[in-house]
Amino acid sequence: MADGAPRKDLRDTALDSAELDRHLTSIWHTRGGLWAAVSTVDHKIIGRRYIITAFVFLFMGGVLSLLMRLQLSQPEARFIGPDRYNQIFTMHGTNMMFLFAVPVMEAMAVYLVPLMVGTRNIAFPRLNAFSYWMFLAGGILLWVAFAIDTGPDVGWFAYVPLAGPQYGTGKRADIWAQMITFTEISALCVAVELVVTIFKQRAPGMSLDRIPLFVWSMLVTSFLVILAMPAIMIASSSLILDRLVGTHFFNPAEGGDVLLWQHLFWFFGHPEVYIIFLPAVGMASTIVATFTGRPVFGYLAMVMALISTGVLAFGLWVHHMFVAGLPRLGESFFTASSMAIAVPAGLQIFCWLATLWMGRPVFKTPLLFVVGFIITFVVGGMTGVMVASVPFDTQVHDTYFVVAHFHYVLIGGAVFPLLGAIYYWFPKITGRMMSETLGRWVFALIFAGFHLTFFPMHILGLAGMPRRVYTYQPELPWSGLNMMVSLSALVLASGFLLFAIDIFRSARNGPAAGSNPWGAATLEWATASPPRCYNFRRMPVVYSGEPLWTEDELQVASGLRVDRRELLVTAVVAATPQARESSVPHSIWPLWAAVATSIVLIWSIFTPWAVVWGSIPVAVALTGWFWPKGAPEEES
Amino acid sequence: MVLALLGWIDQPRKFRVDPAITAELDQIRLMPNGIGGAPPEIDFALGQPYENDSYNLSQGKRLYTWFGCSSCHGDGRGAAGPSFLDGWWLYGPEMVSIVASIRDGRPHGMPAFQNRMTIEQIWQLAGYVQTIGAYRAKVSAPSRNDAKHTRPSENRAPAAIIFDEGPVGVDPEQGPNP
Amino acid sequence: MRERVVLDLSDVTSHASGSASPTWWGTLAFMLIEGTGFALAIVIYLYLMSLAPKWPIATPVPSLTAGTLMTIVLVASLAPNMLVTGWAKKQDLPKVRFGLVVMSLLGIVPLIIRVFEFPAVHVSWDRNAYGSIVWLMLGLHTPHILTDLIETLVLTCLMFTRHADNARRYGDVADNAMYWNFVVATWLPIYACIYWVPRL
Amino acid sequence: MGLFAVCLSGCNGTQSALDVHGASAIHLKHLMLLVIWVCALVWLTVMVVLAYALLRKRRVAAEVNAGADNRATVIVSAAVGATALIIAGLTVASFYTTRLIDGDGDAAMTIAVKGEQWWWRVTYMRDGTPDFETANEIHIPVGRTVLLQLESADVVHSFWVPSLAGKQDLVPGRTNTLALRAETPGVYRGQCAEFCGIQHSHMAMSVIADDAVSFERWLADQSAESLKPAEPEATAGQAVFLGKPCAACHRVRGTPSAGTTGPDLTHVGSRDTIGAGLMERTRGSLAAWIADPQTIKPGNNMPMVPLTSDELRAVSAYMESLK
Repeated sequence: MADGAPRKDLRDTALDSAELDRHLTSIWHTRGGLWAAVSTVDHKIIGRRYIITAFVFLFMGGVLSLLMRLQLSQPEARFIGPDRYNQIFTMHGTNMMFLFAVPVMEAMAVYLVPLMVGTRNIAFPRLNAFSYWMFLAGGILLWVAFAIDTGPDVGWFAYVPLAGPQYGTGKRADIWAQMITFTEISALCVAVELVVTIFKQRAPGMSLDRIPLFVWSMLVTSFLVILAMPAIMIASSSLILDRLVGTHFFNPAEGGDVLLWQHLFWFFGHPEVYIIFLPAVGMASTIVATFTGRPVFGYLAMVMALISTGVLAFGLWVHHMFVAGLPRLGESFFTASSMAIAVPAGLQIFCWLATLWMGRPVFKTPLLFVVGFIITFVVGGMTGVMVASVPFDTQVHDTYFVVAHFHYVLIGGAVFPLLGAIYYWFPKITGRMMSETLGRWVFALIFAGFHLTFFPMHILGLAGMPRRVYTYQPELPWSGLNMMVSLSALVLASGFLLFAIDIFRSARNGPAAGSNPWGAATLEWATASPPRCYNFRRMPVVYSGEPLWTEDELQVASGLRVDRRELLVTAVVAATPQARESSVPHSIWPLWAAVATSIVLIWSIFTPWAVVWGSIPVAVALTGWFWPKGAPEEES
Repeated sequence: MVLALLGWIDQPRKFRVDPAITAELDQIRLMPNGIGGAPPEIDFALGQPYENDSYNLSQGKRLYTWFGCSSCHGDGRGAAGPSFLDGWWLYGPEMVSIVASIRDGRPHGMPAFQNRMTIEQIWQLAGYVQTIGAYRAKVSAPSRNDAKHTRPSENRAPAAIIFDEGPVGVDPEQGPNP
Repeated sequence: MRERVVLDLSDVTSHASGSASPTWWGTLAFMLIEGTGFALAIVIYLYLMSLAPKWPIATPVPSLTAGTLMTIVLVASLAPNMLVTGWAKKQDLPKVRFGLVVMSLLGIVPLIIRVFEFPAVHVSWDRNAYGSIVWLMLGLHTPHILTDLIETLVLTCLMFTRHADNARRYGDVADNAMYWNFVVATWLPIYACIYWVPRL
Repeated sequence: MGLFAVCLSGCNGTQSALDVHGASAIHLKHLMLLVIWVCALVWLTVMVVLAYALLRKRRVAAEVNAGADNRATVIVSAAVGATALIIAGLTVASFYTTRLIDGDGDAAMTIAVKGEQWWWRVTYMRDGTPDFETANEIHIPVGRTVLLQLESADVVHSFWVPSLAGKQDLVPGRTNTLALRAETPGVYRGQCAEFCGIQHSHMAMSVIADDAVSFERWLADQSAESLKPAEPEATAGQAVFLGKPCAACHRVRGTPSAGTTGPDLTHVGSRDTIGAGLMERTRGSLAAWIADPQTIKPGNNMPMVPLTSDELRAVSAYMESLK
């Protein structure tokens, strides 16, 4: 604040735009240099980091899948041995679920939600910084372990006893379980931030029925995270305890139970699918609205569908255990509930169709991806209905049919909208447009490559090919289709490669975007691209769900202090102003806290005493984090 | 440092050991009294995998069950045969001695296993037996089995936990002197 | 986009307190996370119990003394805790200071009792699945007492510094007190589960 | 989807859920085809609507008007209702199939199947007590219901012979059952369907449905002790088998060998495959397997026993002679 520190309690009311920008920049700005970079709590910088890191993991996971396809392209191939192959498929699943899919969705929300609700930073910005460091540390732990041949080899759901103390030898399964802890901590932190941001920091006037659908979907997702992830925390902790200090949670000889693991895992694992899928639904809704030039048909129905999907998500976990030998009656209940989730899913599809029907679709790349999403996801939904039926599932469970099913749901249902969302929001994040020509190629390659790769897997599954096999014998009639799948995977991979090229090219040389290149309706487009460090010069006020379509000028509020980071806290339901709350300044302590926590978690793979001694630095770091340092933001 | 640590806890698993190497593993030189001796060079060249590698140790643990060791040695605390946990190693705690005991048998009831196990299996088993009795648990030591709990598992250094029980189950005929 | 000022916020308070404050909601969200964890631990307990032919497995039922004493102390601590909350709302610094010292002491006592609870369950964590889950439940709850104690101690120190007399600090004190209520509230079902369910 | 259905009908194989020869697999195939066709039809309808919604010609000023919105509300509600109805119908079909499969009550015989890393231990029961043990090949009488008692010795496995029935997990600490009934004689391949470790890929088994006469003959042959080797080479092989580590893990009834860790080899010469469905059983494959099991199936629990080439020839001759 060299250029004249603002006097205490200076308000934005009397300042003109240029002066206000100068004041706000001086207090919200993240300075250059490494120290400032690791201390920042700006949700845009952290969100961007999060997104990039998650995409790096996506590409690494993609390389693993190509390795698997290489090995499976021929029967009894010997490119990769069984031990390494088991690590590769476990890494692929674990990496994609825990280091890519969940984090990337939360990362998009970390970047976008504060902008979409019209506030200046996410709630608990330091927790946000901490969550990123934890995520990064977990990812590094997993990949370093894999690099030195200690990667987990028990599958991404690590069934005991294979992952248990007796059969999961070495530290491989411990690394898997502890990586879970890292990513769960980070996901839970982000979920809390998002819930509070959405509840308490919405622009005045943004009552519940004016919240953008993407924000709604992130709210439901965050609640799913909050309620589902404790299950996996408990499960992975008990697994580590079984392995390290000899507890008997999963030991049938001493009163434990093998299926307890499966219950706990899938009680988390099924909502996990919706944790990945619901944000994508929100992205699709946003893109559909923008590129048809009208609000999504059936706003209330869409919100209700999101919420009911979230609730039903907790009633389905047993359909992953239909062949484990549970009582038939219970299984029948889970068949019914699993089928029932098709209704809200169908409702959403119909609403999008109605929107497309009544609107005027503009076929830009983001919309292409959403159309591809609808085509693909409906197939995934149909196969979902199939595996929801107990008898049907007994034939396809744990086969390539299921592999095809969940790739249709996760790539078709989540990655397609995500790629559309990247094309859609890239101009906002970087201030530059991505290439429309390349975008069409990317879409074509990925869409065609995807279906050529994964559709044949349905047939392979029905033809009896179990999943997670590192090879198969030549006399089995699978080699032709497997070769086709492997070749198609190259097409899919080339699509992703082209996408990466487009990203790099556009980030450097893309044409300038302007603040609202698509003519979209939501608040993030009301500010500059990329947004300034303080997001909005003055806090926006909204009077409808599509503020940028209904008003010619941005309605704003004034009266906030400019000598400290101030934003607005509003009421949960009606979003009426409640307080001018201050947002915390940059701090290095979240990084130290993450380092200390990482040390405890990794150390405790080796000895339980790590928890005792390692907690001391964690306590010190947290105290340093919360102890006031005399900044104006720390006073009321 | 983390890299080094992780590299040390788990080497790539080798399932097939070259016959030339297994033949070398057979070349142990024992002192005339049968206690202690020099392990084969190849053991060092490989990085003592039968003592440090978690896969070999857990295979050893399976062999312990499969070859009925527990019928005389119990869960390691001995029965008809001596205990591995009480600090008394009748022929010393070195791998060579344990390998020799398993391979060639010992007086007072320990049978020779050379015609029942391959030499590689004997090394795996010996590594495991040595681990049961270790006073400081190896990082690569196996955890508990999915079975009845009779003593703390090897990765918790049962010898250190239950040493107070003293020498148990030693056949009086066997005595401390071989 | 041009801006038009339609709302003046100069008179809006500069610190939201109670349920208006984001911190309050954040604390609530973390309580929801941890509460789910406790609920799952109880579900695991009941699940394992339903599988076992006899419960507790091969051990006598836990002795009641330590656990019951724990419950009494925790429930009793709610009274001063409520007082602290009220004082914090009134921003009464001397009373808040006094209350925090009392709450710090009341945070240490349960930890001492907890030391006697582990032997009172008459089973070790590695004996069987019953022992494992009982230790897990006690082991999940203990860090909650501990973290709240540390938080209380830090806040106590803080309230004796120049940073003390500030609405934000009082808000922290109130949120900390709310968290202690949560620690007590979660103990009750765990207490019932560990000590009384095996007696049914 | 249409293409999908065409592919399905042409889908035949030794281990296919659509090339069915067992009672429950036949019911399952009916259900599967029903569900697949219904779903394909629904998908096609949605796609037609999508295509029309995207490509239809629009009037110049297509304002958002209340009339269109109301119409859309009715159509969307109807579509949701239809979805719910179809879902309900499929749920009922699913329950009905479950009942059909569970309907096969009284079983003619019980066979205990134990999943082990990475092979199947099969114990035939007579009057509730074990009669004899074999491995990886399960003979059953055609046209009769056989109850499999599924247990696991180590980790979770899953028993799956798609041509005969759906799969069932083998869970440590629990006993699951699976009823099999083959309608036509034949050899039906299956393999472990739940990831069970390093050699999950090579944990196959086959169910051989015999007519009544050959099944009884097979049963009698199997419960008998092994034959004394007739040829000198096989006799020499028996000596090697008994003198080397082989006998510590494998059992040949009628000899002193009593190992129970590995598969029972009393009648290994009568089996079609070795190594849990890995290779066709020939003298050559037996010799290759014994000589270097870790190259053929890395990580499995059979060690590489050093044998001279004469010993190897003799042992494989002995194995081959165990009809």
